[in-house]
Amino acid sequence: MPEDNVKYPAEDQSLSPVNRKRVVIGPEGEDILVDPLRDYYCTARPEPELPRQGIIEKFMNWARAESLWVLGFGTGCGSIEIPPLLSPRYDAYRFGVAMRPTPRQSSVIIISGYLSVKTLKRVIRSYEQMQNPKFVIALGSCTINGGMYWDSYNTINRLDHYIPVDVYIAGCMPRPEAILAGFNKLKQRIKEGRGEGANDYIKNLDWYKANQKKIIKDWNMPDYNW
Amino acid sequence: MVNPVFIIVVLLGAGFLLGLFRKTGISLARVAGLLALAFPLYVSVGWMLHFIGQTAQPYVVYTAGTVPPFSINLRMGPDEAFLTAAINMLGFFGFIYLFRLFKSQGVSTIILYLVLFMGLNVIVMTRDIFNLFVFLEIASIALIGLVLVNKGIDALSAGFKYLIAVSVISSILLVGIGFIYYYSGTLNIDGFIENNSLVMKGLSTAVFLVLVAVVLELKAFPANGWALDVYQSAHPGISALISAGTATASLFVLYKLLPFGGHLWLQVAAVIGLVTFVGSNMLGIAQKNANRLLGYSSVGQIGLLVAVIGFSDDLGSHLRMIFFGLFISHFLSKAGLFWLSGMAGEEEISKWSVLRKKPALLLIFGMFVFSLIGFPPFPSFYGKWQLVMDLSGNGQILWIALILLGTMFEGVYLFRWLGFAIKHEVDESKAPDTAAEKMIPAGAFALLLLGASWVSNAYFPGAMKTSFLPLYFILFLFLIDFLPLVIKNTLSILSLGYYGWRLYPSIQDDTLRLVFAGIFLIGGMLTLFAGYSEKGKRPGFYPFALMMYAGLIGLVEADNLFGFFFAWELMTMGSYILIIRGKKSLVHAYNYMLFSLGGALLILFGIALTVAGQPDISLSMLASPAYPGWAYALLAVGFLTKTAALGLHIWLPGAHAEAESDVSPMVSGILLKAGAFGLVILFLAMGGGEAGRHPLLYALGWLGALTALGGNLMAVFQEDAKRLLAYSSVGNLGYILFAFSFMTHIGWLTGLTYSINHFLFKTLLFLAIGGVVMRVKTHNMYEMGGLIKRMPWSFIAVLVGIITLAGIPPLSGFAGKWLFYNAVIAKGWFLQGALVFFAGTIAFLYCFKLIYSVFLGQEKDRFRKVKEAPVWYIIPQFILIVGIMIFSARPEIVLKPIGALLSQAAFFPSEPLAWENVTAYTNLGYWSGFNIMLVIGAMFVVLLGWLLLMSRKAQKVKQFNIVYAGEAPFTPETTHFSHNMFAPYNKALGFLIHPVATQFWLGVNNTFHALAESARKIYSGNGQSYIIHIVAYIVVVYLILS
Amino acid sequence: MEQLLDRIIAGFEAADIEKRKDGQVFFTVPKPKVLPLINHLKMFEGFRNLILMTAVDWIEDNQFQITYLLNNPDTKTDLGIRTFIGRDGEGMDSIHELWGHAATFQREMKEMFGIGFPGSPRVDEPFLLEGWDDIPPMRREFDTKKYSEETYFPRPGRETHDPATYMKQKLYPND
Amino acid sequence: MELATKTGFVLLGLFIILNWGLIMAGIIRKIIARASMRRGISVFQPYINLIKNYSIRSQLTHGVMFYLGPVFRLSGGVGIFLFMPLIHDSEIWSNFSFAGDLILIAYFMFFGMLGMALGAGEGGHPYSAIGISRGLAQFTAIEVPLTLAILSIAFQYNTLSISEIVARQQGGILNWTLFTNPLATIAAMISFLGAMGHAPFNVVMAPQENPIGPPTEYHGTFLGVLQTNRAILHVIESVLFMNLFFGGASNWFELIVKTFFIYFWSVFVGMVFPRFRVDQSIPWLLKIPVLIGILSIVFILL
Repeated sequence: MPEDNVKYPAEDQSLSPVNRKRVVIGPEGEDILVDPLRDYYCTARPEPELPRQGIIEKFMNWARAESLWVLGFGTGCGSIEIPPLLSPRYDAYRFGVAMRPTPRQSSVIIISGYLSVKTLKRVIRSYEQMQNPKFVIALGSCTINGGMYWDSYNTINRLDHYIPVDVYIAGCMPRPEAILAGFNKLKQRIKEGRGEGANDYIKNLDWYKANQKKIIKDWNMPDYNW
Repeated sequence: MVNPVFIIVVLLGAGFLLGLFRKTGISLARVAGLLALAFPLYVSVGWMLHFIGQTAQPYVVYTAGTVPPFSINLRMGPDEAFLTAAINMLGFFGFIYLFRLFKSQGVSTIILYLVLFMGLNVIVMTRDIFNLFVFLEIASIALIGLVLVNKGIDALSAGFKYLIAVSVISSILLVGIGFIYYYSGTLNIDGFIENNSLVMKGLSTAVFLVLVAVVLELKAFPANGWALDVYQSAHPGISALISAGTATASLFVLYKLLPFGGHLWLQVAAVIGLVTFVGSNMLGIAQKNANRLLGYSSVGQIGLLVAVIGFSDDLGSHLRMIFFGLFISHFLSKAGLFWLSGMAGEEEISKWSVLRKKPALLLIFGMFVFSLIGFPPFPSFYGKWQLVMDLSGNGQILWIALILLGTMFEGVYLFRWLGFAIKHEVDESKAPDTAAEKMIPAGAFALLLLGASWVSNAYFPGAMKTSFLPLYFILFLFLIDFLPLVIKNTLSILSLGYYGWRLYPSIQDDTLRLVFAGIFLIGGMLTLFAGYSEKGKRPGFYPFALMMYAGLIGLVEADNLFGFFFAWELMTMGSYILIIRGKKSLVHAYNYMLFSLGGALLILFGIALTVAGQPDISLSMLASPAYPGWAYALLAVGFLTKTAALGLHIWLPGAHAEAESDVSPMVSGILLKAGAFGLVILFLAMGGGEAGRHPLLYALGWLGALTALGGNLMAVFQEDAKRLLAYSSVGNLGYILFAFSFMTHIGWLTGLTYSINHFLFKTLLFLAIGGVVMRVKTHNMYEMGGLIKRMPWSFIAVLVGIITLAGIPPLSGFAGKWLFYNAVIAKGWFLQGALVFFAGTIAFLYCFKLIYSVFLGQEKDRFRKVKEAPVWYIIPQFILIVGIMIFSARPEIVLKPIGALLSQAAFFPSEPLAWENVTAYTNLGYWSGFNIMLVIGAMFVVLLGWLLLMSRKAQKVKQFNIVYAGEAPFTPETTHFSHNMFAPYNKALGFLIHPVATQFWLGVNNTFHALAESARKIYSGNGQSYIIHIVAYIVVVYLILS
Repeated sequence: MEQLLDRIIAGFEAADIEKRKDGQVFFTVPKPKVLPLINHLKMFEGFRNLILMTAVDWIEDNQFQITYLLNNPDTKTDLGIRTFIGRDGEGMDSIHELWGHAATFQREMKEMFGIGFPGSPRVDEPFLLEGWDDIPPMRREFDTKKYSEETYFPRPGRETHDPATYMKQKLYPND
Repeated sequence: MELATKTGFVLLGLFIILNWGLIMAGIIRKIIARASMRRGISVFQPYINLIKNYSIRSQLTHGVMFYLGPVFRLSGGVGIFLFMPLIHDSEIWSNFSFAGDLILIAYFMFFGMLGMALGAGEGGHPYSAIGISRGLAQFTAIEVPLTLAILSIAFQYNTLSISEIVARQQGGILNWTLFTNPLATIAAMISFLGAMGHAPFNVVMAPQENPIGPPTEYHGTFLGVLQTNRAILHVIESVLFMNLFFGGASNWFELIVKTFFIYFWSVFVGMVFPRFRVDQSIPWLLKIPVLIGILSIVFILL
């Protein structure tokens, strides 16, 4: 950050310098107040995108289920089980599963193992940046009840308090076969029209946000990351 | 008519009387002196008017009541009248200038002054050589007395050196006179000139001694160190007298005595004069001291005049006209410049920026400088033109080259100086001395200069007449410069419109000229429109803007080569001043001027080689030049300096980028077309058919292709938005050059389409970017970003501009590309064509960089509140967009008549491009701008509708709502990918744009400066070595002659 | 090695010497001698490499142990230098001037134990924990299980067994 | 009426091309999978992906240009289709090729690229801009051998009209440009590798280095539009090369077979070779392929 010609008002000392309100000097010498959290980010509150009815929604759900694009984001030790999934031995492609490098284009996020508070923040960002409908697969006992880190000062115990989870796959760690089974379970759920986690999240946004903010003490991002 | 002998009587008498009444008080003495000087002025001007317009016999005064050789006779002919009038004018105004000095110096100085002018008058008038010698001595001694007015060791030693040198020269002269008397028995000039054939043998020594003494008196290079020291250390008012006054008298002495030496000595004078002109000006380029610089310039100019006298056999009846043009410019300007030097009170040329505090002084200074170099409408322009034409008529090509070289050197230091005065930072504590007694002479001489210009235009031969109407309007704009901007701007726009309306009937059948006139006039009006958004009065802008446009239109209007060159120089002058107005333009404008001057001199050379002294100077002469190869090559290179071909391009980026926001489109979108028009005129004259396979064209084709590649590649790596556009202009002019050098019908259509397109989109882009730059106050693209939300209209303009630039269908850029392909295949220049095509795809890179870095990407904090560009910028942009749309959809409106013209005028008789409704056919392919637009438009609308249907409720998000690997972007600056955007490209191809051209010109520059710097060391400041110079000079001249 | 140790014992009051294996020795020096010793080792004895710095909380003795592990790549020897400081706000001298990366270790210790290193760059910025507002979690008075239960919504129904007794019950239920 | 018929056939042609593009992508993916001993996706997976993307419920936009980017991109693809004659000697399958010739198509490719570049640019993502700068930089070099090849065959056939070029290649396999001007074909087919964005010229999209390059921010329907364009563009560019170098097609079956093999060429090379960096690929493209292109011109001139 270029520190010359930038002034910080006294308030907001708790925010990191990047997100703090500041006054910069414009080209005509005028003062411009910049509030990063308001000026850089969309502050709109999301609305639930309700499913259509009948056969159209069924058809769409079929397509969504048969084309699962997974965000390549490994949160914990479980992410080591993902690459074999795509190898010739397990070949997840045949189920329509593919990896995408950007949350915008992905419909599935896999929480692969323990989740520290710090990582949770990134998970929330990535999850909110995915488009409706989106699905969450939680891998391993750590995401279910904390697993071997159940009494850690820094690792969450229950993922479903922070983001809605569609499928839990138990184990420490689950093998690729188990993950494939989990994908098939997710497909089944979607085809049954039960993959509405994204809308659940938006409908219960306040509860989720309260849980998230309880453990993320330096909440320095907008309430919803579009 | 008053008898001229009263001049002597009055001056001498006044001197004596003042001596007698030394005690009556200095004030009275000064008035008396002024009155005494007014009298000879009155007399000589009276005689001059008497001789104008009639062939009266010279009036001869016989002293002592007898005829020569028994008495001294004075003659008052037309030449004498004119020269004494000039000298007495100088005497009068010089006296006014020194008015305050006289007060402190006392009466004796006034006496010296009067004696000096008496001496000068007699030197001009006398026909007796001994009398001449005596008055030369009198004038010299008086002058030394005046030099010593300046106290201090410098003046003292300079005066002493001057004294020694003059004594040595006079003793040689005296010996020569002795020989003359011994052999011819007369001291009367007319007498012994008549006799000299009889006693040829013995006289040769006499001739040699007398003439070499006179030449040395004229400060021949390099035996002139003594004079330079005087110029530098004397009071500027005195230096003015030396430079303008004594030099004038001495020149006339040479003129009087030269017939005596016969043809041989004419040649000697020419050689000596030109060596002095070139040598002295070359030494001047490293000089930083204003007075000494003027000294070099004086010596050089006098050298040129000596050479003109030396050429008198070749010039014949034009001699007086040429001499008048060159002499009067030198006389008025040099005296004026010395006076200005006294007013500026600064030795160092970089400190002359103090003149800026008095714009009138700056204006006068500029006039003097331009007149010295020989810019129109000043008399020296006419003189130099006629001199060069006549010399080429006599086959004196080498002399022309030397004259032009010397002029170039002179331009190097004079424009550096002018640039400093206009743009160098100014010392706030100082101010120029603008006392009335100093303003009056300088102002009077400036007015006289204008008058002389008018005289030159009015009385010079018929073909050299140009319409002064635009110049009067420009003068009018100078006079109303104090009015508010709105009035001046409106007047300027209206005048361009009026001129176009007046011009239209005469060129409506000549579509080629119509196209270029349209570019110049419509472009001019549109770009002037943007001027409404300027604040303040914008002093000095409109006269020069109009001067540039007058020049541009003059190019189109010109029907002879003189008019063309006149307009060319006018345009150069105006555009130089426009360019130097930019904040950081000092160096760039200087580069521009040097390249333009060089180009103009080459064009003059080319024209001279074309015309070669024939009376007919119409443009059609270009079709059959006297020296076809050289003339074409010189003209082509001259025009290429303006189109900034590779190697000659280094002035362009800085000049265009640093100019003001609305000047950039003028100089880039419009001014560059002048070079293109020049090439069109040249190529037209060369004709189709056989000349179309001229090897020059082949070379120009390659040059064009390389320019396109180099310009575009350099544009890719710019961070400065305007510099990027400027380099893009280099590249685009490369396309145009390439297309024109095809010399085929379709090649020319391509070239003209490119020219029109380049005008449309480059003016558009420069206006749009200029508007943005005005708001954000920076040129660096990486500092901008995300401005689309603040400046949507500018964004649309830039988008249209780059689509046209890149040649993407359906806009008109594609028309150029399509024609281009057809032309390349028809011509068979595949390799060059592929190179140009490669350049075209490279253009895509900088187009993207321009629009992305400025308008897209991340918005910066500093620019969150910038407003849209001023509406006066937006309006012309959208007019241009409409123009692009029309040209894209209906290109046949323009291209059909041009094609018809090219066929019918038998330039390129075959017409390979046929039109069927809206579709163009060649024997290779076809293209229909209208249909393409229709299809693409319909498709775009349908697809947009489809997407709107599918995602109609998209949430609008802000700049940091991007996926960033789970993180938040740090700041907009670190998230905007713009700086060094094409680094891998640089890694791959950056070696191609190694600044070879810049280094070459730097090398040339350094070489000449080093040469001048070391050659200057011969002027050691030591009086003895100066004497050795003089003696050595005499020996060398003698050895060469024998 | 022995001579080196002798020198260290003589010059820097090293005590409690513990040879772990070939070329690896741990010893304790009093706090004021730590910096001179490390300086000496780096400048004159060829211990150019700081492998790690870490701390141990001896809550019973009311002191922290800080360990520096230095390495001499030429002789392939490691020295573990221990020192003890008080638990209650007593800081330690920073060695970031000797090794830039020491600042990161010190930042971690500041965050995890609350040991101050005055002058160390960025020592107060969060390292692993973003926005931690409790007592530093590696101090042993911090009850991590209680904190976890209060904060992280423990899933009901979880059973916890002591591994020893549980396995004994499973394997030898009759004993 | 005539216009309506024309439009009808054009839309039908577009429909066929789109479907063939999607199926071809599936087949190629299947072949790749089998080559690496996998079962791979279903042949119809591209359809499913497309439907899925069009059925994403939420969208967001970074601004007008972001929104228009995919429209420009699809217009680019469809536009090339519109100006391309598909079947030799068939009035109804010649689309709107009366509006322009080969040069029009060569330049219309820029239309989509520009739109995509601007749209992705407004997304504000630095990776998008990095991808675009790489793509454009590489594209300049890719175009050079292609230009030389086009100049070569335009001079060879003395026409720039694609229909005319196809007509001149009729009458037996030996009349194809492939055999009459092999050097130009080689130069152009190397360009084709670059234009298709497979290895070794795929650093633009390189997912390992920067998430997917230009379309990083595109999702849902926007991505659907881009995928639609991709399907069309791959086929139609293959059609262009088929018309120029491989004798064109006299019926739809021939078109399908030929485009498959032409496209497969790029996939085949992509499977075998690793990836160039931009500063490696540009000098490479400007050396050997350009030399081949120049030789092809020399060859024709002789």
